[in-house]
Amino acid sequence: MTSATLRHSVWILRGNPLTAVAAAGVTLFILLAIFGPWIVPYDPVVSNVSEALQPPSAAHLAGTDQLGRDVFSRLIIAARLDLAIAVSAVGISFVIGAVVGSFCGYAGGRLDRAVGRFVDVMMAFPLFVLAMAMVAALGNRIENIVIATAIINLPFYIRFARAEVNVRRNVGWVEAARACGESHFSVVLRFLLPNILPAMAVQISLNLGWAILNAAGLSFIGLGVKPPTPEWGIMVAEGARFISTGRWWLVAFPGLALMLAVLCFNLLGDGMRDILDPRMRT
Amino acid sequence: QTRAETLRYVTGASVNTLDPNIPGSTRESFALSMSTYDRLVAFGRKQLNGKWVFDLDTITGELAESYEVSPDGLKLTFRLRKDAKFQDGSPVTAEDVKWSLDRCVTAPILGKAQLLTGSLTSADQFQVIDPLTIEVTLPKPDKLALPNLATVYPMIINSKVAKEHATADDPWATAWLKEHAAGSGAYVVESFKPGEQVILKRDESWNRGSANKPAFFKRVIVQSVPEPATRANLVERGDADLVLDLQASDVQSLEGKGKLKVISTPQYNAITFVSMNNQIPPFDNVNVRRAIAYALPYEDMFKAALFGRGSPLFGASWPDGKPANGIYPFQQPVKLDLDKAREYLKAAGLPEGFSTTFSFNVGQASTAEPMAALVKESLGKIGIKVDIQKLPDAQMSTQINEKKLPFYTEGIVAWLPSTDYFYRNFYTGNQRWNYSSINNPDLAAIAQEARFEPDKAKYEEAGRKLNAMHFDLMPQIMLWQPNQDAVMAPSIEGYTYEFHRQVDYRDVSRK
Amino acid sequence: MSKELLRIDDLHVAFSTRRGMVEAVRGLTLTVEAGEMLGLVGESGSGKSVTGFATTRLLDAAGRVTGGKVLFRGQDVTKLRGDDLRHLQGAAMSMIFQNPRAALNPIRAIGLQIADAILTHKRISKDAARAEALDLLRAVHIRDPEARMNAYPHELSGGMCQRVMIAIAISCNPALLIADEPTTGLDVTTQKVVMDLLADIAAARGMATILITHDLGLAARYCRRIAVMERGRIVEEASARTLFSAPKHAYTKRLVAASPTATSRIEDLVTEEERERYATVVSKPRQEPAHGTPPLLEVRKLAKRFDQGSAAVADFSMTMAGGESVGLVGESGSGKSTTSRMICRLIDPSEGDIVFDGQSIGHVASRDFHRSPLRKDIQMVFQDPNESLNPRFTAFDCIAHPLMRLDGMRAGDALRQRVEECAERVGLPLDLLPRFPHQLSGGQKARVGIARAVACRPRLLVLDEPTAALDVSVQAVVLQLLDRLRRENDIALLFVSHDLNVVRMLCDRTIVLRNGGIVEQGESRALFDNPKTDYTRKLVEAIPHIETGEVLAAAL
Amino acid sequence: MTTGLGATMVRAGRRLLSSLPALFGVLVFTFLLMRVLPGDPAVFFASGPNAGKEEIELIRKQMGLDKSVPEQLVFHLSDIGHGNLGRSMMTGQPVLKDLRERLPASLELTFTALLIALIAAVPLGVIAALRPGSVVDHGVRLFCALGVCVPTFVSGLLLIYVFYYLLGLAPDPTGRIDVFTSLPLQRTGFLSIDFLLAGDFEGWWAACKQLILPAVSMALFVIAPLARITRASMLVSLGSDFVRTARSVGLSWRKVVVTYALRNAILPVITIAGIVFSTMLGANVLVEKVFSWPGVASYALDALLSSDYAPVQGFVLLMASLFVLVNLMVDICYGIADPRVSIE
Ligand SMILES: Nc1ncnc2c1ncn2[C@@H]1O[C@H](COP(=O)(O)OP(=O)(O)OP(=O)(O)O)[C@@H](O)[C@H]1O
Ligand SMILES: Nc1ncnc2c1ncn2[C@@H]1O[C@H](COP(=O)(O)OP(=O)(O)OP(=O)(O)O)[C@@H](O)[C@H]1O
Ligand SMILES: [Mg+2]
Ligand SMILES: [Mg+2]
Repeated sequence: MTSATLRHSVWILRGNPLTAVAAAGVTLFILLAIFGPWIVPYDPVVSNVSEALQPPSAAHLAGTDQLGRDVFSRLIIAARLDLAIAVSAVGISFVIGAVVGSFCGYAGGRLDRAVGRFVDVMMAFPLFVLAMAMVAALGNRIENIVIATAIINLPFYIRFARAEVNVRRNVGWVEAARACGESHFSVVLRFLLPNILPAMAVQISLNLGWAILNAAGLSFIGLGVKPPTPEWGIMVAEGARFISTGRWWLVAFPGLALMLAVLCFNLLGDGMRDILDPRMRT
Repeated sequence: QTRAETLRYVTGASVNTLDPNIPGSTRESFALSMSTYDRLVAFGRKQLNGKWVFDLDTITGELAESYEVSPDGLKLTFRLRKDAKFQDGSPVTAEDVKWSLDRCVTAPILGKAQLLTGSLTSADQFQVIDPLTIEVTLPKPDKLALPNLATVYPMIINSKVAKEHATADDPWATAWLKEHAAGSGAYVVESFKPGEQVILKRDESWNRGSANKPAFFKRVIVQSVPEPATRANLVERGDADLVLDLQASDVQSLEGKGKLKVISTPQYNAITFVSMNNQIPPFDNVNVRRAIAYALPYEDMFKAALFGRGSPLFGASWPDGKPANGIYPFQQPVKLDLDKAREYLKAAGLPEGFSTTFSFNVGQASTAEPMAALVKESLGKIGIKVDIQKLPDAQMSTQINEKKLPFYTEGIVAWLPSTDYFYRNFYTGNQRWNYSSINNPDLAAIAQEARFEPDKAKYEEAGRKLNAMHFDLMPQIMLWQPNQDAVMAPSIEGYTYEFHRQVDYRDVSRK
Repeated sequence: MSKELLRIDDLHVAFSTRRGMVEAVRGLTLTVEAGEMLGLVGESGSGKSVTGFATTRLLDAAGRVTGGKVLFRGQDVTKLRGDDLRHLQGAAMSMIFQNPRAALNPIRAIGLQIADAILTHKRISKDAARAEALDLLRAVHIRDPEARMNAYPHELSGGMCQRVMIAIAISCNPALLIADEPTTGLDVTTQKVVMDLLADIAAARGMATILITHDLGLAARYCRRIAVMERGRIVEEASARTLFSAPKHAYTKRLVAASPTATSRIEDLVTEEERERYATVVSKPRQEPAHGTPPLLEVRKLAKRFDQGSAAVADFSMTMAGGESVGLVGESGSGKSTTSRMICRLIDPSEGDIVFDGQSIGHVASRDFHRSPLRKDIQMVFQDPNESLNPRFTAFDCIAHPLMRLDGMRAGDALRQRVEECAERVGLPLDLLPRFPHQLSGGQKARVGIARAVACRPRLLVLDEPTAALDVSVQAVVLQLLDRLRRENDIALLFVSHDLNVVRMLCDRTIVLRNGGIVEQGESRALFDNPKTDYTRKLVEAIPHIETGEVLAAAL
Repeated sequence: MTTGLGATMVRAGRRLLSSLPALFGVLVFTFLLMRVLPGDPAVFFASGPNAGKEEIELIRKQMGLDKSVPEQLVFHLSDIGHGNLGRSMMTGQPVLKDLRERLPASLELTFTALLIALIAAVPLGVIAALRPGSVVDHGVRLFCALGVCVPTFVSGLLLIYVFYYLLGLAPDPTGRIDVFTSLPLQRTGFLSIDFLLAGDFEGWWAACKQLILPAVSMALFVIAPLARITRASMLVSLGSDFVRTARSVGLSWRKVVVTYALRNAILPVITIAGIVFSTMLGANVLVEKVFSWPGVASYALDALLSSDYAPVQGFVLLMASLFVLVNLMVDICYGIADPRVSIE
C-alpha cells in the first residue's frame, strides 16, 4: 500500500516535471528549516552596525541589513518560522474548516444554514481588524498571528468542505458505509473527509503562501512577528522601506524566498491533488 | 496663480481639525492653525549651529502691536494693532481677544491644561481695558506666562462669528470651529478634507509677517502621504516642495545626492529615551537602572536607528563628575560598558540577570525596532532576557497612563523647554507624563521651587542639582534628540524649526 | 441500393495513458450503406464509442488514429483539416450521445442551440435559422414547439432532451448519423418512443444510421444488419435474424444467450456449456418455510414525506418470508429507492412501522440503527455500482469493511480468508481484490457491491436496481449469482428494478409502485402475463424483447 | 424568462432578509471586540501636552465610555437604528460622513482592480485550460504564482519606484487626483465616471492614471485564484458532453470555446469574484496606505491603531453590508446567467 503510494507519487512526479521541481523546492525548504542553524554563515540576530546596509558581496551573499546582520543567514533561519506559520495557520483552518464544513454539509438543514450565516459573518470581517483585536487582546505572539490568519481562512474551508460533502452525502458508498454499521460521525470523518482531500489540496497550497503573506501584511501595519526574529514577510516589509534608497537587496532576497516558497507550495498543491486522488492511480 | 506661488507640503499624518484645541488634534493641525489664526504674541527666531530655530526667549507681537510686563511681573498689557482684521473683514478687538482667552481657560479643550503651566487659569485674569487694549493679571510672576500665549492654543477667534454658532450645550462653539476657521491669520482655508488634504489661500490683507507683507505663497497645499518612501520620492521628483518626517535612511540618501536642500535641526525641545518604571521590580532598584544605563549599545543604536541624525545625550565626559550646566536635556556620561553594568547588577543582587519586556509604539517602528533589537541583544549579554513588544498607539498610551509598562522607549516634546518645566512635568507626580514613575520628593521640591525663581544664577544652580540627581537616580535613560529633517526643493527658503515641530507656512518662501 | 457511404478499413485507435499506449480499436473494418441502419453491439469497453468518435473526429486529445482509414464518400476522414473537417461535422455526419441532458448546453435555450448548428453550415439569417429550428422541433415531435424554443434543457424531460439532441444532429441533413446508445438514460416507455422517432426520421430523410448499443433487443428491433464488437474488433456481422438464430462467434453466443426474453429463465441466460453447472444448483428443492413461521419482514403502512411536497411513499405495506424474493417495480420516481432505504433503515419513515424478525425497527432512529444487532441482518446493494464503492477503498477493503464493523473481525488471515470466500462466492477473481473501484469494470464493481452486502450473511438483502448500469452479459452473471445466493443461503431478496423481464425471472412475487403507492401486487408470472391495471400493462409492453419473429418479418 | 427573473428577485430578497441576523451579529461582535481591546481611546486622544486626568475623563464622557458596556451597546444599537454611526475622534467628523466620502474611493479602486484581474485572469485561465499540461499551462501557473508571492504593499512600492520615480510615467501617488486638477461635480463619487459625465476628458485621464498603479498592485494578487478557478471550471466544461455536441455539429472553434465552454465555466468565476471583491475591499488597506488612497480601509486602520471605536465599528458594519450586497449581486448575476438556478 505504502510502496504503491510511493510508486504512484514517483509516477506523478515523472509525468509532471514542474511538480517534481516544486517537491524538490519544498524539500529544500524543509531541510533548511531543520538544519538552517547549522549551515548559516552568521548568527542571524547578532548585529554588527559597522557593517550595516552592505550590498551583496562574497562575505554577505545577500548583503546586510540596517543592523549589519547577514541577510542570507536570516533568510535561511526564517525558513523554519515561516514554514511553521504557514503550516500551522493553514493546518488549523483546514482541520477545523474541513471537519465543521463536512458535518454541516452532511447534516444539512437548520444547523447547516446557521453555520452558513456564521461563515458569512466571518467572511465579512476584515482581516486586520480581527488580527489587531487578537494581537491587542492576547499580545503579538506568533500564535496569535497564526490564529488570526487561520480564522480568516476558515470560512473558505468550511464552505468548500460543505459543498463537496453535500454532493456526496447521498452517494451509494456513503449509504453503504452506514449499512455496514458506521455511525454518521465516522461516515463523515473516515469516509467523506478523505475523499474531499484531493480537491482541498489545491486550496491548501494556495493558502500556505497566503499565510506567509498575511504575516507580512500584518507586520507592515505593525502587528507582525516580534523583532529581531527573522521572518520573510517582515524582512520584505522592512526592506520595502529601503526601496527608494536603492537598497534593493533588502527586499529582493526575502521577496525571492517568499516567492519560491509560494511557488513551490502552489505547484506542489496541484501535484498533491493528483497524488492523493486514487482515481489517478492505475 | 502659478505652481511657483504654491507651496505643496506633504506629511505623514494629516490635519484633522481646524481648531487645534480639540482633543486628538494632530501636529499638522497645530501647524495649520498657526497660519489660519493669529495669536497675541509669537516666538522670535534665532540661529542655532547655523540653523534657524524658534527662540523661546524672544517674544514678539503678532496681533499685539506692543506689550508691557509690569515690573512686579504680575501684569501683562497688550496693545492691539489697529489694522488687524479678521478674514471676514471685521476688525480684531480686545473683546475678541478676551473671548478667545476665556475660551481657552474655561472650555473643556486642550488649551486649558497648557495655559495652566503659565499660571493662566481663569477668565478673571483677562480684562478688556479699551477696544485695543487687554490686560492679563497673574497670581505670581511666571516666566512661562508670556511664552504660553505664543503657543498654538490661545489663538484669537472672531468671537462674533463664533458666538453665532455657539449653542447652549456648546457655548464655545467647539463643534463649529472644528470644521470652520474664523481667524485673522495669513491664510484662509479654501478646502478641508480631514485625513486627506487642506488647501489654503493667502489672505492678501494680512501683514503680520516678518516684513509687514502678506505671506509669500499664494496657495498652500497640505497633503497627507502616509508612506514615507513615497514622500521622499515626491520631493525628489519635485512634485512636493517640502517634506518633514522622512525615514533617516531616505534623508541620508537624499542628502548624499545633493539635489535637494536638507535642513536638519536637532529637536532641542524633544528627547528620545528608554524608560524604566521605577515602581516595578526590578527597576525599583537604582542599581538595576544603572546597570541598564551602562549596558545599552548607544553608538550602535544611534547609528542603526537614526543613521546618526540627531544629537546624542550619552557619552558625555564629566571631568569633575558633575553636570556641566543646568540645562535640560543634557548629555549624560553613560556609555556601553558591560563590566560596569555587570557590577551594578551584582550590587542589585541580580548577578544572573532577569527577564523583562521592552515595548515600543508601532508608529515608531522604523526607529524603535532596530533599537529594540539592539537592546535585546546587548542586555542578553549581561543575562537580562528581553522580550520585545510592539504596541499600537492607543494601547501604548493606555498602558503608560496606567503605569503598566516596565521598560520601553518613548519620546517627549516640550513646547516651552525650560529645565523646571521638564522636571516638573516629566519627573514628578503620579501622572501620565512621569514616564519613569519616579517619586522623589527632593527632586519635586527643587523643580517646583525653580519654577518661580527669577534669579538666573540660582535657577542655573537648581538645574545643575536636578541634572545631577537625574544622573544619580537614573530614572530613565536619555538617548538623543532626533533631528528634524526638512527636505525641500532648493528654491525654498526661510525654513525655521518651530516649537510644534512642523513648518510654519508663513516662514517659507521661494527664491 | 448498395451504395457504400462509409467504409472503415482496418481502423486502429490508441490512447496514450500513463501505462503507455492503449489500443481501444484494433483493426476494425465496417461498411455502411446509404440509408441503412446498422447496429453496432458489444460489451462495455469494446470500443464502440471510440469507433464513433474516430469516425466523426471527436476523439479526446489523448486518442489517436494509429492506423487504417475511414473513408466517407471515398474521402479519408482521418486526414481532414480545418474547414473541410467542419464541413464534415454536422453537415455530412453527426452524432447523438448517450446522456441527452448532459449533451446539451445547460445555459443556452434549446432553440438557439439548434440554430447555432444550422448557422454553422448555412449562410442564412438568424431569423431564418430560428424558423428552421422550430421546424426541426416539430419534426422531432416536441409538443408546443414555439414555447419550447426558449426552454432550457433542465426544463425538459430526458426524452425531450433526446429529441432536441436528435434535432441538432439532423439539423443539416447529414448523410450519416451515429447514435451512441441514444436511449440508455431513458426509461423503458420513453426509450421506445425515441427509437421509433429516430428510425422514422432516418427513413424519411434517407440517412444512414449507426446505432451503437449493448442492448441486443434494441438492435434487433431496428436494424437489419448487426455488427458485434469485442475488444476493438468486429467479431461477427450478420443480419439480425441470422445472428439470433445462429450466432457463430463465442462472444455473440454469450451475448444472445444473456439477453432476457419474455419467457427466458435465469438458467437460460448462459450458453449451453455453462448451463449444466448451474442446473444442479437450481434443481435443489427449496425448503418451504414451515407453516405458521412469522414473516421475516413485515412493513406496515409505511410513508415518507420529504421536507416539502407530497409523499414520496405512502401507505406501503408488505410482508416477506425468509428466502423469498420480492420484486419492486415502477417507473422512475415512483418511490422504489425511498422504500428500500427505509426498509434498510438508512432513512427514517415519516409514518408506519417496520418489523423485522418480530422486532419493531421502524422506530429506531436511523442515526442509531448502526448499533442495532439487526444491522448485519439487513444489507443493501446500491443502485449505481460506479457510485457505491468508496473511491479510496480497494475492493478488499470494501468487502472487509462490514466484516470488521459488524462481525468484529480484525485484520489478519481470518479476515483475508472470509473476504476471499465472499469474492469467490460472487465470482470475483481474487486478483482484483487489491484494485481501486476506478480500476474495475461496472460488472466487477457490482460484484464487489454484492460481495460486501452478503459478506456478513444478512437475512434480508435489498437490491436497488443492481443491474441497471450493466450490460446483458454481466447482468446475467449477477442475476444468477443472486439467485444462487438465495437458494444456497436462504437470503430473502427485495429486488428493486424497472426492468420487468429481470424481475419476472428472479422474483416470486412482484409489487408495482406508482407515485409512492402500491398499484398492484401478486405472483410474478401471473402479474406480468395478465396485468390488471393500465399502468402495469404499459410497463410490460414497453419492454424490448428479442422478437425474432414478426417484427423483423414485417421489416423485411 | 420573466418568471425566472422574478424568481431570482424573490430569492434575492429572501437572501437579503436572511442576512440581517448576520449583520446584527457583526454589529454586536465588533462592538464587544472594540471594548475588549486594551487601548483606552480617551487616553490616546487626550495626549496633547499636559493632558491630565480631567481631560481623559472628559473625552471618555464625550465618547460615552463612562457608561457600562451593556448601556453603551444599547445606545450604540439605537444610534445605528437612527442612522448615526457616531463621530470619529480622529477626524472629528461623523463617521457616516467620513465613510460616505471615502467609500467611493475604495469602491472605485477595488472595482478597477477586479476588472483588471478578471481581464487578465480569465484569458489566462482559458488558454491554460485549452492546453492542460503544456508549456503554456505551466507558464500561466508560474505567472500567477509570481502575483501571489509578493505582498501587495511591496508590489505597490516597487511599481511606484519604477513607474513614478524612475520612469516618470505614472503621476505622483498621492491619492485619487492630482491636487492641481479641479474636481468635477460629484455625482457617483467615482471620479473616472464623474469626469466623463462632466465631459472633462483631461481630468478623466488624470483620474485614470492615478488609478492604474494601485489597481494593478491589488489585481496582481488576485489574478491567481481567479485564473485557477477559470482554468479548473474551463477544463470541466471543455470536457463536458455538451461541448462535444457542439464540436460534433461543426461549430467554429470560437463559438465552442466562448459561447459554449466559457459561458458555462464563468459561473464559478462569478462566485469567486464576488468573494474576492469583498475581501479586497476590506483588505486593501496596505495598498491604500502605500498610494495615499483616501479609502475606507486605511481610515479604519488608523482608527483601529488609535482605538477610535466609532469608525472601526462603522467600517466593519459597512464591510458586512457590502459583503451582503455583493453576494446578492453575485446571486442575481448567477440567476441571470444560469437559468437552472431559479428553479430550486
Ligand atoms: N480518453 C481515453 N483514454 C484512455 N482510454 C480510453 C479513453 N477513452 C476510451 N478509452 C478506452 O477505450 C476502450 C473502448 O472504450 P469505448 O468508450 O469505445 O467503449 P464502449 O464500447 O463505448 O463501451 P460502453 O458500452 O461502456 O460505452 C476502453 O477500454 C476504454 O478504456
Ligand atoms: N432526499 C430527498 N429529498 C426530497 N425528495 C426526495 C428525496 N429522495 C427522493 N425524493 C423524491 O421522492 C420520490 C421517490 O424517489 P425514489 O428515489 O424513491 O424513486 P425511484 O423509484 O427509486 O426512482 P428511480 O427509478 O429513478 O431510481 C421522487 O419524487 C423524488 O423526487
Ligand atoms: Mg460508449
Ligand atoms: Mg431509485
